[in-house]
Amino acid sequence: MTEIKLIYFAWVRERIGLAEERVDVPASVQTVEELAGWLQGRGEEYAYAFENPAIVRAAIDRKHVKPDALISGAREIAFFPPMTGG
Amino acid sequence: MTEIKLIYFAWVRERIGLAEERVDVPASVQTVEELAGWLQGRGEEYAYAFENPAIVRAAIDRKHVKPDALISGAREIAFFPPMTGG
Amino acid sequence: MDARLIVRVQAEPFDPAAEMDALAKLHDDIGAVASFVGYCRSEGGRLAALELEHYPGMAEDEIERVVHEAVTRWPLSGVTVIHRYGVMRPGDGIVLVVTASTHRAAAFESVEFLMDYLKTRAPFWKKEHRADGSVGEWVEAKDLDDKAAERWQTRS
Amino acid sequence: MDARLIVRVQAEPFDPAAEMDALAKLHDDIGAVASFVGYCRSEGGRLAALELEHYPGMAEDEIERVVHEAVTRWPLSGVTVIHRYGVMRPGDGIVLVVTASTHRAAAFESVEFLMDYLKTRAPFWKKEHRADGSVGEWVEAKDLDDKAAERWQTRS
Repeated sequence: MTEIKLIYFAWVRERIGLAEERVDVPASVQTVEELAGWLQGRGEEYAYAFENPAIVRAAIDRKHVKPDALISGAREIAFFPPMTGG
Repeated sequence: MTEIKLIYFAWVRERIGLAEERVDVPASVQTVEELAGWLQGRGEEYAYAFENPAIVRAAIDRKHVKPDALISGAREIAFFPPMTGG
Repeated sequence: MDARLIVRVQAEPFDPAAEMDALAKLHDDIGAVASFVGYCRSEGGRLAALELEHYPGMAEDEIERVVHEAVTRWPLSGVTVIHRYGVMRPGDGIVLVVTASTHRAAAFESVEFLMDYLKTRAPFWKKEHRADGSVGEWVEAKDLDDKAAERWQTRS
Repeated sequence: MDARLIVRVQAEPFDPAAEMDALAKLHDDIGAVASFVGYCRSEGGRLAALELEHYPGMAEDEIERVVHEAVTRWPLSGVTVIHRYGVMRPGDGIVLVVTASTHRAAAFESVEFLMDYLKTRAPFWKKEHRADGSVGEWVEAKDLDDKAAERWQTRS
């Protein structure tokens, strides 16, 4: 188990009902995609937030990453919808 | 013979030594190109201004025209170098 | 390349004139200053406001990365990018991009590049506040924006 | 299309901020204001000034023609073009183009189009005044500018 800080933004945050949390992630969860899948199983808020996992984006330590990025060593992982700034 | 107002700008003006003038143009001169050729024969200042007639641009009544534009009916014909505004 | 680079993520309004002036006056060989300001729209009276959420820290980092990318691509003397967060009313400026260069093509292209990349990479999200007082939707990302950003990848 | 179109040919300096503000505030659905300011450069200290000669009457007409062309090509709410004549010192603004639209692509592209066309069609000529006090040359037109203007002819 590794403790990781998770942060959520926009409707991901609203659906989960939390802006951030610290979770203990099992060692079997190695990629961002696997982490999203594992979070889906934590309750219906999470299932709702990740109901279409392909559109949820992620950042590790404040850098955009792809679904297959390894989470090992991450201090902070963020999940959010596609960005709409500018 | 038709009297036409001619205006010159930039180095065309400097070479001819005049900002504008009214000239009587023989009826045989029908296009802008012919007018430039006819002006070339009016003295060495004109020959100098039109030494490379392909680069001198013209406007009839304040609209850009091509060398083969007819001068008939023109109130004001301008000659000038390629523009360098902006 | 000693370009003057300014990136700010702030709640406060910005002053496009002051930012453009600062870049125009950097030195005597600035020939071109191009700018873009993106504003909050009412969408025909439908919206009362837009609320911009952002990822503090990452927003600045990501914009800085894009700005550095721009100065490696174009000969720029200065770049200023300001992106606001919080509640914007129609007519409020949300984002400002200004670039200065000796040549106009560099100024034009870099502003467009920066805007395209900000739209798709900077961690900001817009939520609508409807004029009728009801809670609005999160603005959906446009495929168009991704396409606009992608075109820069085939160049250079 | 009831766009607000302003064309001015003047000796006096212009105020980019005021012109941009005026367009930004036209209505509640302006989403994008793009601008370009062209400045007099010293060219590494070689020049003391640029003197801009123009063809009064035709300069205004020609810019207006180009502005009308722009509003037929893009959905613009406002266009402001100001071109100065007379003696400019390094750092002085020579030309200002601002466009406002609901959408950013229209604002960007129209400013670029207007600048490309102004460079090649507006009857202005620049003469150099050298820093050493000697009489300079008339600036030569660049092939590059013609090419920039030509690219718009293959579109639309």
